[in-house]
Amino acid sequence: MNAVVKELEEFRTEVASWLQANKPADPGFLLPQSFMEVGSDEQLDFLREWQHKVWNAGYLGMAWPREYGGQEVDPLYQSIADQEMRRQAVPICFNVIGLGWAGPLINDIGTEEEKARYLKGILSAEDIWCQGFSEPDHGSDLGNARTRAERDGEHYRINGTKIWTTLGNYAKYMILLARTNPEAQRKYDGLSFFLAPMDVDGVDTRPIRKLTGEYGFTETFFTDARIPADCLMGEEGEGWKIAMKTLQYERGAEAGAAGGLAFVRIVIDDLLKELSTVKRAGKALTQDPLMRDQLVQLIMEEKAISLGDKRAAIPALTNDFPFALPLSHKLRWTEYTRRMRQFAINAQGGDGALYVGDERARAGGFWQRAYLNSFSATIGGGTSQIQANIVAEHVLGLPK
Amino acid sequence: MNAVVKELEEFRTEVASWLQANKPADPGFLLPQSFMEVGSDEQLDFLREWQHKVWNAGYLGMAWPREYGGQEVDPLYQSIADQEMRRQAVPICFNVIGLGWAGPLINDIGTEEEKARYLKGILSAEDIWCQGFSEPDHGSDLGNARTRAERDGEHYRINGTKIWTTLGNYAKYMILLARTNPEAQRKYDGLSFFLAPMDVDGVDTRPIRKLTGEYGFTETFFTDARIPADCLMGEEGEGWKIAMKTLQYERGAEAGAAGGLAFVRIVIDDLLKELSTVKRAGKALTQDPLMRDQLVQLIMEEKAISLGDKRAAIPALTNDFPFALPLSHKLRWTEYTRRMRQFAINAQGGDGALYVGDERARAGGFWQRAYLNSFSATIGGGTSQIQANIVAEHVLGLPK
Amino acid sequence: MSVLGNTAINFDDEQAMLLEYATNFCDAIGVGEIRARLEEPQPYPADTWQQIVELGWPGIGIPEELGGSGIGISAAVPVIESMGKVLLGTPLMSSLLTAQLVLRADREAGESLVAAIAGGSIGTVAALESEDWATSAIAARVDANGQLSGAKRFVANGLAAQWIIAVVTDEHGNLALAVIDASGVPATNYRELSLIDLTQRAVDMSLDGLTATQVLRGPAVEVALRDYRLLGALFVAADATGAAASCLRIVVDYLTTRKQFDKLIGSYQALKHPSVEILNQVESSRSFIYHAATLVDAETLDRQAEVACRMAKAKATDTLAFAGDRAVQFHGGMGFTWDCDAQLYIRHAQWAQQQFGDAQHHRQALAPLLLDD
Amino acid sequence: MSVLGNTAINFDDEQAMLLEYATNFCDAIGVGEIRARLEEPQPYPADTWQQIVELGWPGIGIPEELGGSGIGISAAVPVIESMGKVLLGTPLMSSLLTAQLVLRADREAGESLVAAIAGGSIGTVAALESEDWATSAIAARVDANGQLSGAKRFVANGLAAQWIIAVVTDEHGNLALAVIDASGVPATNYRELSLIDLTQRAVDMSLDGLTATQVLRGPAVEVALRDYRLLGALFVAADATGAAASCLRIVVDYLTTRKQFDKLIGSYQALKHPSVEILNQVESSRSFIYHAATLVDAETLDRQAEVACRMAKAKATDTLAFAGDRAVQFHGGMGFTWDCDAQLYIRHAQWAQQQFGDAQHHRQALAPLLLDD
Repeated sequence: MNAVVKELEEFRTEVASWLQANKPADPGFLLPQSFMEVGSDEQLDFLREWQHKVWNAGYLGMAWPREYGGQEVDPLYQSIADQEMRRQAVPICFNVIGLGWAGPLINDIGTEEEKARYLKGILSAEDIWCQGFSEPDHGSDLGNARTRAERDGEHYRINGTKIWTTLGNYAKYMILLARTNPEAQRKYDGLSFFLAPMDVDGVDTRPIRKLTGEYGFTETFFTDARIPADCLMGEEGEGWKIAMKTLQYERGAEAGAAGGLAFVRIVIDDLLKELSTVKRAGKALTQDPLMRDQLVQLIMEEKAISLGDKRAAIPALTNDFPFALPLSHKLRWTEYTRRMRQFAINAQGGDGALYVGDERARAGGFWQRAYLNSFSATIGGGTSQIQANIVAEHVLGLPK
Repeated sequence: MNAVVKELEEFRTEVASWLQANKPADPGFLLPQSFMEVGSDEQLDFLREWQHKVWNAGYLGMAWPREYGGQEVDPLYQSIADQEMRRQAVPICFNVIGLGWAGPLINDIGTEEEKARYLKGILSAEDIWCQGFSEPDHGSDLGNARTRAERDGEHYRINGTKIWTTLGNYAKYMILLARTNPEAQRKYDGLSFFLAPMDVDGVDTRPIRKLTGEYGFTETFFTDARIPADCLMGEEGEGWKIAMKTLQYERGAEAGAAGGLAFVRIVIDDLLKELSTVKRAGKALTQDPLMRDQLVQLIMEEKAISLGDKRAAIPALTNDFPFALPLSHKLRWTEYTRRMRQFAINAQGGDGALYVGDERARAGGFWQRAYLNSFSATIGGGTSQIQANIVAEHVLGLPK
Repeated sequence: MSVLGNTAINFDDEQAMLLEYATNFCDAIGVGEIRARLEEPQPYPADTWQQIVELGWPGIGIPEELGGSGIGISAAVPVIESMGKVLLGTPLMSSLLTAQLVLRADREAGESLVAAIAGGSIGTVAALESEDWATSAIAARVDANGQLSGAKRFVANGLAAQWIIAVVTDEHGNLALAVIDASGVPATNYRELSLIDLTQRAVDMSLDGLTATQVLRGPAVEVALRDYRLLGALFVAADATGAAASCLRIVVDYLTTRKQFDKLIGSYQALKHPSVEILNQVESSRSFIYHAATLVDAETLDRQAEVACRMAKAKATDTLAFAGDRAVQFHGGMGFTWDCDAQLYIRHAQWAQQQFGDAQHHRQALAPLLLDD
Repeated sequence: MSVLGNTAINFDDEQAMLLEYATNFCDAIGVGEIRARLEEPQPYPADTWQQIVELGWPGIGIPEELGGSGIGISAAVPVIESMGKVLLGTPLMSSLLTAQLVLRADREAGESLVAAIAGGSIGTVAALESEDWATSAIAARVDANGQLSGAKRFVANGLAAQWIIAVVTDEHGNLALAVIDASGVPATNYRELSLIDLTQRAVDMSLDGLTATQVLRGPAVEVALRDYRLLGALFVAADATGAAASCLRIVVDYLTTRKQFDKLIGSYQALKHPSVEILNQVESSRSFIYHAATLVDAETLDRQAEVACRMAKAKATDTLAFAGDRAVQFHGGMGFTWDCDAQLYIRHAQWAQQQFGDAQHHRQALAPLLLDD
């Protein structure tokens, strides 16, 4: 084993034991399955404390510069820390728009001043960030954003409405996509990108209740809200380009994200564990031949996706359609997840009709809530229908 | 039981015993499963003789006028005769374009001269008819037909190509949709309808081999073919309207068709019978729990369609979407049929890989051939994809 | 004889009038009134039950001499389908099933109870003891003095019911039905459930310390329970068919009004064709429930009726599950909100799937009926 | 430990070169050459087998000292996948499996036979006796003198094979492998099959009157047969994956060139989205076959290798069946003709599904491996 590998393995052991020792106990209230579900103050306080603790221990933003709260080590360390957090199923690091979108962006193209002002607060969870891209009338159609930003001396005056603002009611800053030039020839060229403060007059948020019954998103209304002109990132008209840039950080620490878990990963092993105690016709459910066949199909589907992730790294085995595996991943994983969770409810028999809040609901209604939440992934970030178009056009070359 | 019902029941008994006595023996060669599969002279001769015999016995064209070969009785009699032919699985009455398209049309809107010239030959099977609607470049897009018909004194001069001409190489007449006015404002208004003879110079047919390996269709080429001007049906420019009219006769004898079986109906009972002798892992296939579940699903699907046919006749139970059942019938039945036949092959185990011509193929390769043939129904007469559009737009009112 | 068996659907003018009346009655209430009461103790308007009683619907399937309507139980199908359309979660289904169970188990002994139900008293059946609706094992007991013990789960409308019929085994180990007067049940015996479907109400219930006011016994109990389960399956199928039809309506409404990329989204085949699939499944479900309705008025349900009830349940609740799931998805971001009605249907679907056994369970029960001789 | 188990895919430069070479070799032949020979005795060009022998492919998985290539049997996967792409139905798969079966059953006794196969002699295995590929019962017999009796079905490339290994039971009732020299078999013992897939050849075969040149016995026979079946499943999966990828190509070609209603038909989501579904299934199949290839070079196949081979077969042949079916449908009228290549794939799919057990069979075998401890 060479020295680097050895050091990484030692690091893994170190993180693992730290997590073991510091993983918080069940707080007695519902914890979010993703950063899109923080709906109460107690949830927020809990998650803020946890993220702060992870950062303090040195396991968040590890590849970011030292002076801004990072440690300037190789992103591999962060990836290992993330893996261990997933393995031990610790709570999420909830400030995801900061950690995974705004932060890496500022690191990449921000000014020194911007870095100094924003980065450390993102990691420490002191400054919560939200995202202002989608608008009520143009769900999947970002290029059509209508929210206006008009230059007015040393300020921009913002008017319009954003929707699906995660943590909108808690956020200090928003990454905001707004139209500075409604007359631009290409609609994309009229958009600009702002690091906008939320605590100014004229910004109001209305919590959106989700189909789960929980909160976590807001609608955000701008009514002549004035934000300082230096909130503009890059130049006017570069908004679309910068917004698209934020999407690349999804690929994790290697791509610049600060790390931490953004959501609770639910896999087939969780399902099998849950169903091991369910009875059907007096026998173990997992002995029913039809159930077995469906479980085998689910296992195969999840395994195929895992294997695909491995194969994607082997050019000789991906030259048919080189972009097939990466571009179809979201579609495949989120649709699989939705079906797997739906199956998990059905398979519970009578218990499947229970919900969060029932003391006898299996795993506290985990699966029911997870199924309903699964639509945030099959709808958000481009619906499955749009994902299928993307794969058809960009992988298979089918016409628009 | 009232007199009419009694008479109908007696008629049913009469047909049934006639069929029993006259049903032809297995000729020792492959018989067509539909009129789209007559590919050899021996098949043609056999079917011609059978249709003639049925007509001679008085069980074909029963509702058509006496002077043209019919018997002028209520169409109910023909429906009963058709039901009995289906029940006893006798051979098809193969002259389907004559019996179910051209004939009823001529009966409906033809001149006395046309009736006298064409109708009896259709019933007796002396005159075989074919259909010239589709063209190679516009499969589903009939309104774009390009075959030209130019008036030239007492003739029309025809140029162009038709495809999917069933019985094209045997037919004496074609119902032909051709463009008489390429300048018409609406493309539909430029089309005219002809009862065209096939035995004129400049008409050539090329047999099309189907994916089953058999023949049954031709491509038909018109090169300055001259047909008498009185072949025009109705007026110039009425072609589209008349062509659409022919579609209504599909609904059977009550709608004007002459009757007889157009295709061999394959139902779930046939499948169950076939599979009753298949073994899997040493036991009866029909005892395998996964097979059983799939069979139950197929039975339910066929039963749902049957029940739908019954419910369609009860206005109080169809007022939600009154056209749902009739307009979706083709889509549902043909897609069900395709899947059921595919299942039938799979379920045979090793025998599923055999084909027509193998002495040990189950039922002579019936199911394999039937599966491949099923695409004639999911593609022909508007593909399933187009059928789904029709249902979406005309039943649910979704936009084009 | 074809494996399709009986394929009759009969629906006379009287039934057509009832369907029309029930549709109008439920539409007049509307989903909005239900939505406003999701988090209240009673998930439907205060006067609705009284109106239902005045319409005589709790008397469906009960002979006139017992205060019933004198019409067959099949009449419940159009009524329940109409209620399903607006997710009207009244105890009607529970009451009707209670009366059927008692009538079939021991008509004579059950007369006064059935008459009370026909008159509007709410009844329910406590049958299940675990999440396993496919088991036939019953652990709850009644002793020779009518003393009850054990626990029941998923008792529909348990808090609203005046009469609860608990399925128990008696001192000889035979199946029996214990009639419980709810007025004598301490509140602590109930535990109200948090259901995923907020239009429904149910409890878990301890029988310990309770005494039956009456115990119905005898060989008819087992057949009565079988019929109860089959009729329950049919009723939930009818409800789910109505709900799925409404769900399709809201999808179609959205697809014909919402634009994306400057086109009405209903013009995209990715939404259009699955909507046709929902339609076709709703149409199948509807055919199955009215076919079953055609066959269930006999004194005990025969094999064809059993096949029909099971097919109805197997098809209708899968249909609703598919419709609800697609309704959320096709509403995009809106679909992910509490305010979008799609959530009502997707939640109702999870509930409906679990009442009287899921689709797979009924298909497994159909297999021997259809495939073995 | 996750139920997903081992998820490794290893593919080194040598394997990559082999894949590239095999792809080019097969593409140079092309589907057109196969189509021209569908109704001839040999469904591939006259010199193809000799070229394959010169490339040393029949020696894959055979030790160098027996004249083999010395590389692991996993190398067959890229070769067979490439052949599947152009439906090249040579006896390579039969020969490779024959050698594997003999090597694993009794390497010492089988040496000369294996060496012959490595050198280009064609071998095949006669295992099945009925349509039921899931049974383990063997009725064919060998007596103490090597006299054979019984009948075998679906023997791949039976007429082309010089060596036929019949699976039999010996005079003690134990499984044994009878080696038959085809040069001594009367033509009347064979009956050539009419297969739905005209790119393949197979026979039914009577063993009556034949004498084994050699009989392999012993406890290793049973394990060898199990490995033979698993490797056979993997090879057919590799072939089906290649075929499905080609099938997707012809669909994409048609969708990007054919117009209907003045639009390229590939712009319709009704065709576009199912094409993506085919793609995703092909990608899964490919991941499974190369994952299995990563695990099969051990001396006997372990549990993880078994899981991998079965998953590969379960996925790949269903994928091809779906791709072939949709390819015919999406070609519209053209798809219904003999001249459209879609027919080649839909027919190949029916054949592939039945080789070494269908998808459901392998899922049923996977269930205990994955779900029971």
